[in-house]
Amino acid sequence: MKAGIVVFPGTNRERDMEQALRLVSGKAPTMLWHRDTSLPDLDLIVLPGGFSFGDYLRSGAMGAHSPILREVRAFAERGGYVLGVCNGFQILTEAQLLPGALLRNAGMRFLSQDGFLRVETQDTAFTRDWAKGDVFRAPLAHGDGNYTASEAELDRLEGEDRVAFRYVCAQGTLDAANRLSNPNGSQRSIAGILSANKRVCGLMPHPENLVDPDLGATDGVPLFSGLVKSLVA
Amino acid sequence: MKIRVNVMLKEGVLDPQGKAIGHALEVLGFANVGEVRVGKTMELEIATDDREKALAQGEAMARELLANLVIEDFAVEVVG
Amino acid sequence: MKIRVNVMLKEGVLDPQGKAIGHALEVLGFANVGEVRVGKTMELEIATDDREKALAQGEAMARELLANLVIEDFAVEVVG
Amino acid sequence: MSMIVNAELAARFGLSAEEYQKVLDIMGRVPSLTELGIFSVMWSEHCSYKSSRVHLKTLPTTAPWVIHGPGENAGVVDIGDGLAAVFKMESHNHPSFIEPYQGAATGVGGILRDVFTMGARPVANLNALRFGDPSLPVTQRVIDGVVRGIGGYGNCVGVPTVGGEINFHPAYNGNPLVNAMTVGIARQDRIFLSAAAGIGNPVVYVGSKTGRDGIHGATMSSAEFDEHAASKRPTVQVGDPFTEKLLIEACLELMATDAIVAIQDMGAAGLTSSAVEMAGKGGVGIELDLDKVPQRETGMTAYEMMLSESQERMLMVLKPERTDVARAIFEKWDLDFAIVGVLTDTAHITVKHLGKTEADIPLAPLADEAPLYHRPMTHAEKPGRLGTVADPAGVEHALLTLLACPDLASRAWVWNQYDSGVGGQTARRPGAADAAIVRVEGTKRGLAMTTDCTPRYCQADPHAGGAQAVAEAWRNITATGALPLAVTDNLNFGNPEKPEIMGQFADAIKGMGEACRALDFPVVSGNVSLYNQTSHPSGLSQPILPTPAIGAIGVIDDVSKAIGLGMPEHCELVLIGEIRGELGQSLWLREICHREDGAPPVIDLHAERRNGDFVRKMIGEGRVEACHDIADGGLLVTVAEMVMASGVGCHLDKPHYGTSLHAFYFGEDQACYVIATKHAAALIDAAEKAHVPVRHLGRTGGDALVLTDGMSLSAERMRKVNAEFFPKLMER
Ligand SMILES: Nc1ncnc2c1ncn2[C@@H]1O[C@H](COP(=O)(O)OP(=O)(O)O)[C@@H](O)[C@H]1O
Ligand SMILES: [Mg+2]
Repeated sequence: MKAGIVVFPGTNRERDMEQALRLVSGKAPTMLWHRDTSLPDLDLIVLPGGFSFGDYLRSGAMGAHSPILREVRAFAERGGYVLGVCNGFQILTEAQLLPGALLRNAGMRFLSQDGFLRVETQDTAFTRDWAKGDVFRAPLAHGDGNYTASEAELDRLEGEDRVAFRYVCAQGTLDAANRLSNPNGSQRSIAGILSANKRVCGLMPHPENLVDPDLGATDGVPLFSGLVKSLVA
Repeated sequence: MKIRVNVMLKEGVLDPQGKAIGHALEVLGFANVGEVRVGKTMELEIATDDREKALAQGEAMARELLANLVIEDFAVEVVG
Repeated sequence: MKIRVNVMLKEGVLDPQGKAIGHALEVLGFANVGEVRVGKTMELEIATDDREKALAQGEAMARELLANLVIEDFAVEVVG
Repeated sequence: MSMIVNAELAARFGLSAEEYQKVLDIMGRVPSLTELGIFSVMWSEHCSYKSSRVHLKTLPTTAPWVIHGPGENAGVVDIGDGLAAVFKMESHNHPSFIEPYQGAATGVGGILRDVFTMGARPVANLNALRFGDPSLPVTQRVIDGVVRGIGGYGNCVGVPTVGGEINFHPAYNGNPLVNAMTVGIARQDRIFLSAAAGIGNPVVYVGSKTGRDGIHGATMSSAEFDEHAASKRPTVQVGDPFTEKLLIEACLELMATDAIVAIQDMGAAGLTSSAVEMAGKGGVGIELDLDKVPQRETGMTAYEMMLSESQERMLMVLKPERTDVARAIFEKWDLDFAIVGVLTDTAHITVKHLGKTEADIPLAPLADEAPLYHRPMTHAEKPGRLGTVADPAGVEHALLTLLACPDLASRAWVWNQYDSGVGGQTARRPGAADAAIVRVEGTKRGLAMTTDCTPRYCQADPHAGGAQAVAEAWRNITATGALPLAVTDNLNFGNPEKPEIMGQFADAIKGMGEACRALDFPVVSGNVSLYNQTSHPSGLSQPILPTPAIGAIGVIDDVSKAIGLGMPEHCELVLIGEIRGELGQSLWLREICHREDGAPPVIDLHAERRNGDFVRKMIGEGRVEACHDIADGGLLVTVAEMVMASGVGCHLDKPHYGTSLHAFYFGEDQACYVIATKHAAALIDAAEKAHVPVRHLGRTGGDALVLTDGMSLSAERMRKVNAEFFPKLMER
């Protein structure tokens, strides 16, 4: 799997992502710069977490207007696989590669804690190594993760099976009105979504921070191992 | 010429910041406060003397960058 | 009655956000943009019909909570 | 204010009459305003350490693993594999009271720069915080702003905040403490220092533009705080973590080349102290052309530019032929880059602005003749040992009260606002172990880090308190299995012109020094913050509790072997160390009996060393499943914290140790650890052979903390009580 990681000024989880991709795929990803106007040959583009352009104005707004986003858009339109995590998810929504927007957390504070995600769909490159209904741990680290979209948009996402992950509590209970289950107040507890062709995925939590047994847990591995299986053709 | 671009969340989009401020004001004893909405104000110096041009440019900048039209509305005015 | 409280950083206080927005607009091709300053706008519904009272309350709320007077200035107006 | 230079203006700038006379002698004329500004900040307490230097000199600062001790921007120690840990702690107390968010945020920014200026990538932040009475609205405002500010800055720059400490006491009502610590990792062969060299080499300014921020911040932080603070209020410095992040990446990119001769961050007193220190250390002259300085505002004077404390700026001396390489890197990262001066052979600092020489000061006397005081001291009488105190409450009530009290309540509300995982190397997050652990990227090694100080002990007995702070830091690192390496300190005290404060200061340093020597734990960097004192309209002046905060690091060879608090089932609990039931100055005494008296616990550095070395050895041999030292709240709180961490309960044996039950459970005896082990017999045997006091304490299992007298508290119940304080206080 040839993966590229986009670095914007202010990106800060590119090394985490690089480490995870390397560990799971056995191959070092290529670092891409926000000003790049062409792409090397890639199977997967990752927009990692951080504070691109300081998260000033709105999280992800300025990143979405970077030169490289034109390339990412073209890549996605050609059917390429794109993963956006945290700030990367915010950028994908700002660039309208994914619907909706990420508002300030309902509690108005940055959230850095373990989140628990339930896998909502199985037949995608991003979720194939889980079973539908599986619950796994993934650290949250964001101030603006409160997913919002119009009711019509939300219905469409659900109707097209495009909700990838939902927040649940550690025991697996889904309760959108309860902060213990849905920490940032996202509508319908949505933590991650997919594009219509299921090849662009955005999620707020950080599976890339739970891949190394030496650091305590490997809950995040299936995201990457699934991609490797799908993309090592 | 200076313009001001005001960006507010659309009617119907939940405004957690506004809600939090409303609650805090109530705790402080301001009992008669109803809905609170929070937005951003941007003041931009534009090198032009033409009001219409400045407004049109403000509108273009808002559409392209300053506002996210999925969730926000905006208004542009000349302030100086 | 609805009031609007506008809160801006004081003259001379660094505005990192404004700086970043100015830079982004330049990259987007808006070459004639000078200084950009960013502030907050709050629209508050106040249960009173008295303009003066509404303004005075807006001022009080700004002093107590809405503005940080160490680094910010504010202005209150009635908008509806 | 009138800006005519005379003794009166000098006094307003914080220079005493004698100090001003010295300035006149050095200059041989009346200095210009800019020159007076330079003298006043360089001779401020903050920059010159004029009250503290004679005492700091007594601290041990060397060891075979110390690469750079005090005197550089941060301390540097060998951590193996050709790598070094670079770390320091620094205060931002006064700014954090005036504007808590920005004060704390810029505090984090400042200490980060001290670390990456030496060539290290920052890998962890910690913070030591002291707040006033939590029931006061002003305290809540300060907590809210400080916590948001630390998170706002650290989260954005992408350095995980992995640890720290928080205490409350009314003595901090008007003067909270915000001490921030950064740990970085560098290659030993790529450490950058600040001594300038090479006459004719260009002096380069990079980072943000200069504005009128925080002028005279250095002198302000050296002045006692009073109700006129508002009028002294300079323009508050606003931090820009985004620019700092770019500055980190750009500097590290440049540091991978061979372009840099010397580099220095612009901290307190900005351009003045960075230029003076670089030239002074290198024994060269420096000429600055202020017209070249990137400026954010128009019409700034030389005085304003030299004293500005605008954030996110660095000064470097480059090899002339490499300036283009450097410029390209900073342009890539959208940062200002300007050649603002040159090194000269004049041994003077010369400052030019708009065709005029605004300052021309000989550097040697500016440094050598800086004031140095042996301030008078008095030593308060130490409180006597506490006699027996009856138990008015019972064990269960006391335990629940302690778990809920501000000084012991869960800090999760705080650390959940700090990104503790960014970087992908965090092995033990806040709350998981006695010290935080961050893996050294690309290796199996981990760095353990902690900050510690118990101000109520220091108030009662500064000497014992200073030693205890060092011992506790050492113990916390030991409890994870790591080997403690070195210390940074942040000495927060009141007004040094008051003999009783100066006595506290000297005694605390004495205690620290003894502990550092006994534990092979040298001090490699630090910071002094004096004048932490609030004067009231009544004329009364309230100093803070003496607070010598200790930051420390250690190293563990295999990060997967590090030990935390959470214990599995089917373990035996073993107590290492001797419990005599020390209730003097304990939290039990304060929270249950509402008394703050008696002597603090005895510090036995020999026992400390022996017990700690034994515990570390047992962890290294794989005989330990969980470990937690005894500190605030005593044994029962220690055990309760272990139960809450894992959700696994335990039964404790019947105590029969010749002290009353409550003293046994809640005494804050030092040099003690609770260990969960699956090899109890072997461990107890090994301890006895090593003459380490050891007792069987109980066994793990179930989901409750159970005592033989029938008390049974579930992990859930204790967690609930423990978790309530911060959310209840802050989320109303
Ligand atoms: N209490 C202390 N103990 C040991 N070293 C100290 C102490 N206080 C300051 N130092 C050392 O003195 C030097 C100057 O400190 P400081 O002025 O705070 O540095 P900076 O200018 O980088 O902020 C540093 O090397 C620092 O580590
Ligand atoms: Mg420094």
